[in-house]
Amino acid sequence: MHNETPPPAGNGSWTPRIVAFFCNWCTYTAADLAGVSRMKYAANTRTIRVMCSGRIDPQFIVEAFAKGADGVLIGGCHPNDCHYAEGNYKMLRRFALLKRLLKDLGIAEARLRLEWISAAEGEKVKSVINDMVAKLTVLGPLDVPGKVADWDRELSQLVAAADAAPVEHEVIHA
Amino acid sequence: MPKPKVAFYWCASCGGCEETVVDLAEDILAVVEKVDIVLWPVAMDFKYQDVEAMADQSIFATLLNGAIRSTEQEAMARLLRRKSRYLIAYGSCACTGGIPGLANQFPREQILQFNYEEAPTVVNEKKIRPQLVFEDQGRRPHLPELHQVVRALDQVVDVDYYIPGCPPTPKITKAAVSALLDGRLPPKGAVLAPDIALCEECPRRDSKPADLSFTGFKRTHQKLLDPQLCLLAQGVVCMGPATRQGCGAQCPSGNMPCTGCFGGTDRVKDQGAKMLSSLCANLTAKDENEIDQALEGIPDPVGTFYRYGLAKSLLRRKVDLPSGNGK
Amino acid sequence: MDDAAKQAFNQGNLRANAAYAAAKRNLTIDPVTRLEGHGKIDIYLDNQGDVERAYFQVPELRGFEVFSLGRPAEDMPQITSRICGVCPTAHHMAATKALDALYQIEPTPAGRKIRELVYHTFMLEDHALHVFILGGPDFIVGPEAPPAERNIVGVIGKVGIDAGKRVIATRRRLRELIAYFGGKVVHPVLGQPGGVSKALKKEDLPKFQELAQDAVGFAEWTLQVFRQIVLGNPEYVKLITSDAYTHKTCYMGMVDEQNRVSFYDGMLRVVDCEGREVCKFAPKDYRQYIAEHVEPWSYMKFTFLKQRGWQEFVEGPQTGIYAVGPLARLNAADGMATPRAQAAYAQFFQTLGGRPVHHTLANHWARVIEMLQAAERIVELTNDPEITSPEVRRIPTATPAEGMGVVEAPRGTLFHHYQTDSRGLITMANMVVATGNNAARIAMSVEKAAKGLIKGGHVSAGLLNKIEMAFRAYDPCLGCATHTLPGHTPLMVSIFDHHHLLLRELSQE
Amino acid sequence: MYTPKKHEPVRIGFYICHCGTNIAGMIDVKAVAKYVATLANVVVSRDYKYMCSDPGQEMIVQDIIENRLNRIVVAACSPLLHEHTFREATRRGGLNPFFFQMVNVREHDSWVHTNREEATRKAMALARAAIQRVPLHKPLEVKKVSINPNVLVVGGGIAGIHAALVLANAGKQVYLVERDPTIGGHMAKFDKTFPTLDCAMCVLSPKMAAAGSHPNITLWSYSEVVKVDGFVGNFKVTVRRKPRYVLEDLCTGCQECVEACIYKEPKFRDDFNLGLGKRKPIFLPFPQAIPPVTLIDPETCIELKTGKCKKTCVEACGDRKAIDFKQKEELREITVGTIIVATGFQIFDAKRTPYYGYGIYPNVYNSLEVERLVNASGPTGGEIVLRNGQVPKKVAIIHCVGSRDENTNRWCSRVCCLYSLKLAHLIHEHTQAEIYNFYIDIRTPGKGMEEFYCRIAEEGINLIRGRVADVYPDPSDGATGRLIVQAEDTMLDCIMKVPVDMVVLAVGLEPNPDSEKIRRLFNMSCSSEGWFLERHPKLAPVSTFTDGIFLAGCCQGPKDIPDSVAQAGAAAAEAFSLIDKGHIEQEPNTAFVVEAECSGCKSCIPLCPYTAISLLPDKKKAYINEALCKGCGTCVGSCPSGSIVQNLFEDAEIFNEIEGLLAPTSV
Repeated sequence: MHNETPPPAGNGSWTPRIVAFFCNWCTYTAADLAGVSRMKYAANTRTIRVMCSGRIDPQFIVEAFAKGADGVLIGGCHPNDCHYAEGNYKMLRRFALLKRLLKDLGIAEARLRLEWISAAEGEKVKSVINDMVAKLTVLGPLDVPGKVADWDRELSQLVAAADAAPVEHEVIHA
Repeated sequence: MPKPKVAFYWCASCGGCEETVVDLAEDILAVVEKVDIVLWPVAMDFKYQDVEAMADQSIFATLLNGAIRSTEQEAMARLLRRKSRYLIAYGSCACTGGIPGLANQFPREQILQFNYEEAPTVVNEKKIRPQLVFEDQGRRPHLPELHQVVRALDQVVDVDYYIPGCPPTPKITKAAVSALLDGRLPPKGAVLAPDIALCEECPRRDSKPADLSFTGFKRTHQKLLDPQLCLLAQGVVCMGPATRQGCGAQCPSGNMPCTGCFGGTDRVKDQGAKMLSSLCANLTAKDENEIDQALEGIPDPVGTFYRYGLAKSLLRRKVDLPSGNGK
Repeated sequence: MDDAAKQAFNQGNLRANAAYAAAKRNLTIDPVTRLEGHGKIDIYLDNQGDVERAYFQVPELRGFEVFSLGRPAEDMPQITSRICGVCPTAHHMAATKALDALYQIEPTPAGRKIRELVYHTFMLEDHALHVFILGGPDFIVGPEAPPAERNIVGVIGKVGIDAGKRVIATRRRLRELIAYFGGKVVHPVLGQPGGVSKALKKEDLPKFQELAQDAVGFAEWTLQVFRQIVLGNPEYVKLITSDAYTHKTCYMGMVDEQNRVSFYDGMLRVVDCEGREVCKFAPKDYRQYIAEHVEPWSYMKFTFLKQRGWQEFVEGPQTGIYAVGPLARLNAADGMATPRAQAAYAQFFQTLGGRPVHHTLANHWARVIEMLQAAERIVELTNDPEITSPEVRRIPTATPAEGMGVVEAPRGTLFHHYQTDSRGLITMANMVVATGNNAARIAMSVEKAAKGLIKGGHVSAGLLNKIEMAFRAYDPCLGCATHTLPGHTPLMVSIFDHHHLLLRELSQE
Repeated sequence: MYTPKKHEPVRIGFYICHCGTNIAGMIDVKAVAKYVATLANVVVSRDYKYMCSDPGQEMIVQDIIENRLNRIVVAACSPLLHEHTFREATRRGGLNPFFFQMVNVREHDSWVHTNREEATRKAMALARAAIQRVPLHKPLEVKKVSINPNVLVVGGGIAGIHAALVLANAGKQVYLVERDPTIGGHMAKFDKTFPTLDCAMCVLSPKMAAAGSHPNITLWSYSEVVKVDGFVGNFKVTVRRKPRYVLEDLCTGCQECVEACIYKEPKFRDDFNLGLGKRKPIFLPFPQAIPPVTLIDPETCIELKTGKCKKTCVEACGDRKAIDFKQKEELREITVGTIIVATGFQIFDAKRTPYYGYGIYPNVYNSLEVERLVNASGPTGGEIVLRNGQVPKKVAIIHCVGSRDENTNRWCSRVCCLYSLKLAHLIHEHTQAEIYNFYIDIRTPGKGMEEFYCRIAEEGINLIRGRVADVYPDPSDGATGRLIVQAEDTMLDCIMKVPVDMVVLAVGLEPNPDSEKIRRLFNMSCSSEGWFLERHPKLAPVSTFTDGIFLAGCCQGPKDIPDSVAQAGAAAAEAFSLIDKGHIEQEPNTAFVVEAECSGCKSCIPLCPYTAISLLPDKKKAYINEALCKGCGTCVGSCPSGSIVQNLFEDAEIFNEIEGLLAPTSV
């Protein structure tokens, strides 16, 4: 399989994977600042840049969980600081209901986090990510893909029964 | 040339889809003339063995409705897949899991426990449960096993086309069937209903103001609804904007909001998330408490946004439920 | 599905089918070999080859009560209608009445009348569906007729294409009326606590009044067809009254103040096999009167009279087993609520030897009589000036807690019972449905038919059909029964010899 | 321009930059390149020392040609830094520049992580996301928006004045908006300037006058910006002009009205002199004020308060009729293409360090007050006298008041040491007083500063290295108000108590109290201290994160006059280069509605802050006016039927990124 990365650190020891959606103007820039300032934080986030937190479609968040994220972090400009007037408020409102929805679907609130981080708050990028990693480490893996595979094992029962069947090979090759 | 063989079958469904086929009314006669119905449990006797003995692919098209909830349904779906050239998921349950899919928010055990032990009418001191194989003085009546997870048809077998709706309308059913019979075949995997949201065909569309934003939402029993005005404009959640058209806006014509049974458009991976996004973005509230208050009118987001689509949503199921595989 | 998954599924198919083929050859009783569907019967023979035991099984469960938890109560009429797409209006209406109780609110007069109009229309068209398309063909076309004809097409062959078209057209018009108010005919949306969502426009009334008249004509015509074809044929009457199709059990039905048959509202009345009133109670007290029994060999629960207790599948004066549905309603009532239907009612009992009638197959006749009452009520309602009032709904103000709603579904009494928190979110939902009420009697009917028909190991060709007739007469809605799939189901009968090895499997021949 | 045909296979070139050791030091770039080479559609996968160098870019160009690449992915620094560079390289290779995607493995990875293996794995995931995204990229054209040549300069201090003049001299129309009745800012209050000790006003007033009279400068003093809409090239700005009750174009600045005022003596607090002097209700802030126009203070003017004044001022003004008690505040809307923010600073309020006794003991002054005292045009005409009229014989100057202190401001204000030395010199010069400078460190960066320090030191100033702990009245003293300054001399390592007549507090500089308001107004960012944030400390020191808005002077951070002027010139040059180009290129990240898919549900229309979305009346479909769309994508994320597409940020592209980021780490 091509889509493989090396085994996690400490050979196989699990650490959370966080997908971060950062707005171009505040939080993404703050993360750049954290870099320029050589702050050190956990390597568990993978960032997707969007122009505004208003662009963040709840589908992206749910998809991130479905594809294996243990947490999703949304970073936008502080209230009233949105580069596009009110995109961040749009996200805040989606977040409010999405949190509830995900809770009803068994995803702990701590797994979805919204933070207002201005371009100047490199320090906050660091502390938020470290804190989130700590919390998710306590929560343990979410691993939706693994769960789905596990659920779908009940489907293969008929198939398993078939594996015992004498005609199996004929059929497979037929 | 022999008539093409057509089969109708049902899995975890309510039979409403069959009713729709019956509701083709006069047209049903035409359909009956054009095709040779080899399997239709609801309305016709049939020789099961014949179906099972048929050559693979010898059924031209099978319209299968209902979700897949048991080993028996799964096996039947596999059999019909094998026998049919075109397997068509018919109705919301087969397309997206339908209302039975809401069971994916609860563990199977809770369902069995309530039904056979806790329901107020049940008298069952011995806590008897239905057995997959019941030993009764050597007699061993069987029951199929219920799956832990409710599934849409294409989560079990490959599906060629989808006819959405709870139930689909006779109109789109007729259109789909005749398209198939005339060999006007859309690309595989197509949903046989217009790929535009409901609003476009809703008679109330023009009554929706262009600058509509929400201070909150009303539940349908809390408000007398105007029969002409856009339901969103009346502050009740209407799934129309996020729902594929084709029904002719039946529920709004009954003066109630759309609940989304036709599913999302092709461009949308998760109908519920999309509708949530649109509604929330248009709230007026700015601080978190105001926002929570405004959203009190949506006490059950899963039931509101995934009424028919939970099983096919991106998460499919409450993720912390057991798998039944010892996990 | 992504390609990998597709491939996996397709391979799964091939292997499953392989297993299936292999299993068939070995004639084992691997479940994969018995895919028949939604009702199945296992019959076990003793060493004389006579029937030792027959199991009537329902193989599925969807669990509506549980996945209704946490839903807003006002969504229940739409959610629970998906229990059954054949009688969605029954569930919709029971749920709506439960909402009235939950919010302690009376529908406006117009609201209630529109509900009744819709409900009686539904009663009529659903019965018509059964008479002409589902169970009826057994009689109209004939029990001995080849199965390929025992369906709507066969019916048309028998009564003529025009008559066939009349059936279809009338049903269509009746269902259009339901759709007018409900938006959709399958899974309507009109139900609201305190009334209905939509009023009847004055300009639309005439066409419904016309329909009402035609409906009465249609019901009477159906009654004639039935008299001609069925009662006109001594063979059929013998069949109906034959012992194989007769059980002495109790009967439950809804009655109005004068103990006349009522579909939408009233008290519940139970009579025993002698016709004596066992009890009469308000729906909200149902828990004191009925209870559900669980058998390990079916997902369907078996309802019985609580005071009499569960005493296995036995009939007779002491039995707690009762039936619901057309025959039960007629048995449990002192008469019909409308004149023409009342006349037919009288003739019914006169012909079959007085109340109560215990012949399961008499359900078909009772059903047609009920069609007539429904049609007559539709005329009354469409002539009621209040029916076009715009005041169709009240907004509830009370804090919800608990509510019951009961109606007579075409197949029998239907109970919906909810509890909610103060926001009106469901904390408990319980539904007892027609076929559940009938389940025990259906199981008995099936076993009795089997015992009556299988002798010395000789299994007659028409066996399955005969057994299935016993079963279809109830118009059993297994969809309702386990809140799973609707009935009118093809049966798979598996017969096992005294070694409990599969002797043969039968489906319709 | 070359764009791949529909069914042409995607051929991706991937490049990871070492950035010297900046990236390669923490990320195994070879391993990343090796891994990416195994991904679908990747034809070339290389690592290189400096991708942004000419050879690095040339490598991309050559690969595109030789390997028929049609997509480029570069993993290096932040896209905010070099995305443009590599898009250009992509273009030079003959591709549409938007067939490029950048991966940030420096700021977001190598610089912030410490575990090489984790950092490398993260780089692989980020790279994979880009590799899965880039095949979906579409050829796009950069949008050109013309620029309004007019400039708004906010703040009339030395920085604002200089910037305005630079642009005005280049023939640009400039609006110079100043909150106070006169321009000049803090500098106008100074007497001499270090290190040259030349007279501040001599340097400043010609520039003020020039700004006041320049044909290309519209000077609005006593005015404030209240609203800013629009974007670079086309800002709509609303300015509130407060009424001064004296009509600018009629007043000649003769000040006869001031003479004639019913109040014979000035008796109201004179803010320009920080309350050390008095003024009348009608006044000119100071003699060289620009505009040279008096104004009336409605709080103290009898006519404006009661309407019962003889209005001697009006008589005095006579035919000029410049006085107008009916004048109302006006809101003026202007359109400009660029904005220079030069709103300056405020001095530290010494009351926040009560142990120095400011506001408690009359003989404790802050440095700005002393600037006025030594100033010939100041309240005392340049005589340094205490509030009790005496001339001080011993003066203590305390450095770093409010600065370099956890409890107040942590930063060094850069100018205090030098102006303290300057004041030491001036006070000594005026009074022959004994001067004690208490300092923590003497900081003299900049041209001529160290020399200045040495010169002053030689003048016999007592320079004491030690932080003053306390200032309190001399117990042995009667009514003179003499004070004891107690400090630790860290050189002699002893506690010393110095009796003095006057204490001067060298207060630091801090952001304006309303800098938060101003920041919001112009949609800028603030550092945590409250100074306006430049886009990049080295590469874009006068730019902000909002295109077309630039910074000058102390609003960006403490500076001396030469630096403020230099920065003002830089800001003017930045604005000028935009204007001179005539247009700006905008990211083609606008959104559009797919008409065939839109249901006309109108949900998107209220979401757009730029009213770019409307409903086509005939077709009843939503339509986005590309000229108005700013590319936030909010409507895209909200369209319930997924019928709106954002260029560069299409749903499918982002879904692919997500999948790429999370592709299974084990199977």
